[in-house]
Amino acid sequence: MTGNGRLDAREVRRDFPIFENNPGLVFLDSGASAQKPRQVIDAVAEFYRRDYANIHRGVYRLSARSTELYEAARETVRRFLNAPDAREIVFVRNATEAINLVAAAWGATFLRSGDEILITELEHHANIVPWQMLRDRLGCRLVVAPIDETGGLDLAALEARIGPRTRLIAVTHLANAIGTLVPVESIARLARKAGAKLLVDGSQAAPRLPVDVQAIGCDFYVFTGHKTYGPTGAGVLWARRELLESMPPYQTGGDMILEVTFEKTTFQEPPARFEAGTPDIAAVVGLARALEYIESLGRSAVLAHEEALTGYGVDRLSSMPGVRLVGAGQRRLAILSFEVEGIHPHDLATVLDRNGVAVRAGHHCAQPLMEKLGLAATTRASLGVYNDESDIDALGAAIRDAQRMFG
Amino acid sequence: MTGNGRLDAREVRRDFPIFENNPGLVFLDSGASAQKPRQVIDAVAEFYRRDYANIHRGVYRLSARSTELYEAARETVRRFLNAPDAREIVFVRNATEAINLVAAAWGATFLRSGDEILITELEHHANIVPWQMLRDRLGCRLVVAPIDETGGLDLAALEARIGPRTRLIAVTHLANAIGTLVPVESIARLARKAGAKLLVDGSQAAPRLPVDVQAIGCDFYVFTGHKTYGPTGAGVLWARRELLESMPPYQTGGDMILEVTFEKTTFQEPPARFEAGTPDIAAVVGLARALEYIESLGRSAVLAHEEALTGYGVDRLSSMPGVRLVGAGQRRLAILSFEVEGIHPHDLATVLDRNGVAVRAGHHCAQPLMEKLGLAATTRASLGVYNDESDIDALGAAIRDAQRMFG
Amino acid sequence: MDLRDLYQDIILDHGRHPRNFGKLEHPSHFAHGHNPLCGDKITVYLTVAGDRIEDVKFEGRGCAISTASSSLMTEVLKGKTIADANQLFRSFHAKVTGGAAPPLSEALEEDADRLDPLTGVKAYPVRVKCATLPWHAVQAALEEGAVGKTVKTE
Amino acid sequence: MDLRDLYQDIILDHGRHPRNFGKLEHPSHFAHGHNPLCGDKITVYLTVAGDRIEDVKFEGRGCAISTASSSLMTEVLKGKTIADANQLFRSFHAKVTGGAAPPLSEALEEDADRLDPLTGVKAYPVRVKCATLPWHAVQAALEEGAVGKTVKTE
Ligand SMILES: Cc1ncc(COP(=O)(O)O)c(C=O)c1O
Ligand SMILES: Cc1ncc(COP(=O)(O)O)c(C=O)c1O
Repeated sequence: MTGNGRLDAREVRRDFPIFENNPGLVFLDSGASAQKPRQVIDAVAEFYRRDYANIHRGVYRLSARSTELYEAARETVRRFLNAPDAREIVFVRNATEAINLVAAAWGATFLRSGDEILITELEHHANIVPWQMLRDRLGCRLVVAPIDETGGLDLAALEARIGPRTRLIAVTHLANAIGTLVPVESIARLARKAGAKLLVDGSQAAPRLPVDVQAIGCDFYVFTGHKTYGPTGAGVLWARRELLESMPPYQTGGDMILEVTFEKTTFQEPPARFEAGTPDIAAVVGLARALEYIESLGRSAVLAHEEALTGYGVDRLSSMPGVRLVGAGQRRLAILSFEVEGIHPHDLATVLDRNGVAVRAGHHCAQPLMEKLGLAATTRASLGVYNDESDIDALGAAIRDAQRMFG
Repeated sequence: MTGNGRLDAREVRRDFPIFENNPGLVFLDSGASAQKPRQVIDAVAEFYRRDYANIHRGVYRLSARSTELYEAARETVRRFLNAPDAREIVFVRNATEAINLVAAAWGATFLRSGDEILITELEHHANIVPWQMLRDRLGCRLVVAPIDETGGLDLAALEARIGPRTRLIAVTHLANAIGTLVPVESIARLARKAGAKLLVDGSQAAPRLPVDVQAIGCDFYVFTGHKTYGPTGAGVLWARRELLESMPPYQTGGDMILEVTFEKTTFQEPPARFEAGTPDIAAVVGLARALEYIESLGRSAVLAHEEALTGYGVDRLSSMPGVRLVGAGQRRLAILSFEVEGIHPHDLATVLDRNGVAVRAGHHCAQPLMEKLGLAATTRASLGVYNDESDIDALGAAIRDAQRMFG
Repeated sequence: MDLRDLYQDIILDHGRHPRNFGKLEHPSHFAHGHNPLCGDKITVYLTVAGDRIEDVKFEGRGCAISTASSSLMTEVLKGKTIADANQLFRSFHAKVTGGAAPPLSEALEEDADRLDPLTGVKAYPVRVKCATLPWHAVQAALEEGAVGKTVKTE
Repeated sequence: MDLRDLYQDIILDHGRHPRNFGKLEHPSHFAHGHNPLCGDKITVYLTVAGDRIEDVKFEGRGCAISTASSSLMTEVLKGKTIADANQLFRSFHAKVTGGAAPPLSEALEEDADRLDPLTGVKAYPVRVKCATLPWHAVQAALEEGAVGKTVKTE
């Protein structure tokens, strides 16, 4: 950490072997997936080298050790989210699975024809399509709260769309396509008033903001480990205990049952009820290590760092002729979506890549939002703990290079 | 490989760091999960260190490389199963998820009230409970083919249970609880004759037998990577292309869509249609390396090795007073389930563990089978490529130790 | 860690020859205990008069640890008040899990000491459930009366 | 690998000023091409008389590569027979994917050469789809006639 409460990204970068192995790499695609610190890579490898065995059902010490590490990860996630109880943490593959699980196990059980699910125009496909499927299956309505003209969520318009049949509000905490920070605490108050449940998609927020599910006041919170510097294969569903207890299983098989006969099966309590089969033990162990890594940097330092860098990026890109930043309302974090006049995002990304700058070009799995903004695709730079001003400068220089070529 | 076409387990063991880090470990629980060779551990770590980025949607080279490795793994699995087409390989978390996917996407679409699903008494919970859930949802019938008194599958009895409403036969290739090898080729012929589809649960078979889905003649084949010396988090569903094409998506979200509007979503072709969200990229890359590792040992050498060792184990345990081996029919492979008179399996496993011998004690996620056999629990030793006669001898000695203590 | 710290002679003895093994014909309270990990199932029966446990028996199959724990438990619980039983459970639970032991009335100390041979399980975390299973069943029985609840240790 | 091998002047020129851009009012065949990766959508229109492509146009938005490829494609396809178009597609496809090039009639060699500036994409595997999108759309159009199928490159 540097004097002003920010990270020393040059120092941080040393923890990430990808940079050593790809000299000159300017990685600005952490919004798609973050790189992994050696602490995480090594934790996974060492786990396999020293402690690996299948969990939960083994009497022998290796299995007990493996089980302990897996269950300790639940406590780490609990602390990371400030959840009341580690038994409220369900390990899944990714945010997509977490939302599918809620749709199938909670939604299909408690929603009825005519009930309403309220989402926003800012959502990632993962927080749209599962609700559409549920709508089509149950005859629910899918109601969409709009953004305002600045790219912020229109809270008044959202409130106006809450009605007596609103049973669930599902919103992103931080919009992956354009970087809008959503006031989830205010939405939680509205949801409570309306007697609706609130699901927050924290995929982009969890790696960047100190998250406190109790302070937010939501009912479900999901995030995806590979964006929090953890391995692929581990995501998290947090839900209030009484909700989890009221939900039937999602996938079924070993490990989540109490007793099986050919006639009838009884299921375990949560969280085991929702973790059928052999889980991704190593990814969960690695995820815990990744969250500890973020904690070791300091969560407010991470936020301060990304806020400062976001500001620098906004200034830098706004000052470039021919570059138009897509608005993100009052508070933007870590994600800069932009267009460059006369250059297709796909061509731009290719030129940037040849300059060592990795960004994303496309619809960012948020086609309805792009449609609303009248864009087919944008170029998106997104930040991680290893980025600093020099990366933004490299981005600017590479854009100029593209402008020269296509100018 | 030694002269007689078998493996040199002492040599093989050097590939598995767990043994170096746990001196004296006699690991006889590969049926629950196999240990990982350093080739796999290193492949995963190196992937994160050199080539990691999210796949499919990135224009930049890192993402292209990551995507290439992921898609190359599909081809490796295709070869491993001798499937006709790599696009028939769907990556899932584990065997449990593969079966749940088939039940939800194929079963719920094509089965009707009154249709019959035929399973056997040998099945793991993962190949029972999803069909029960489907039965309860659709009003199907779940028909169970029995074992004979030797622990083998009674093929005539299975044939007798096939009727005009039999739509799916779902059988294990190798029974995890007692080691029975099932004649899946014969069952495939019966299924074809009856116009039923055949799903084979290859979780225990894939790490041990050369598998050829075309020679078997099945319609679905599933296995779980962590038992094939691969990382946790990667399992495989293979299905005939026309079946996959006829199936609606299972989970929904990013990566599996073609186009999303709030009104309507269209989906990708298989296999992408069934891989929603960011997959467990690293585990898939590691799985491919694990399958290559098995291939490098030689698949017939692996089989010969485990067959010989199974024979040795059967002889050794059968000759011990007070030890009763649970029958596995005509052909047993790699799994030895047994009881020791007067010693509860749980106590036995604890004593064995203190002698360095890791085995499983319990119902092995096959409660209906245990019920049929009149057993609450057994002790199970299961083999891997790193085991040899000395491990069986250590098991025998540890059993004698327990007998002395409890005698 | 010597295995004989876990399997002390008294444990092996109670495991082989459990005391108070069998059914009470007309229990005022009973409950089933189930450890899904190993398939063990026991049932505890109690006759409670006023606030006193007049009789207690158990039956079912289990490993040496759970059988010995059931057997020793029935020995110490017979004649105790429900409040005493709760105290003994808390003290036992703390000892086998390594938690902080709550203060115990002096009168119960001797009974608590009789359970000490079971504390060897502390070093075998997966086996702790075997030792606590009968106690959880008694708790469930006292809560539910003669309804027959099932508790699980997993 | 120099970027200018991909973005040669002729590509940049056709990307900025595509030829045969626009709609045919009464096409005998047309189809949409869609690259979901980048959201690009183009439509190709053909007027086929007998087995000969009398006219061909395209419209839609796309990156420089797909626009230039569409533009160059329309130039070479105009006046060709369907059999020639298929030959040219196979040859082009082989060149940009690095596959084995099928033999080409001598008469078509000059046309095939005119597409060579696009072969720079071979070094950019994710961009190959951009170059082949219009060709896939033409194939779809010729199969479907004036029905308007959509092909996807992903
Ligand atoms: C025969 C069989 N089927 C299915 C499974 C389930 O595998 P997983 O837990 O990896 O889904 C197992 C292993 O536990 C098994 O042995
Ligand atoms: C806001 C948001 N939600 C959900 C997801 C889906 O995450 P995953 O693909 O890991 O399930 C993403 C990332 O792609 C995201 O940015």
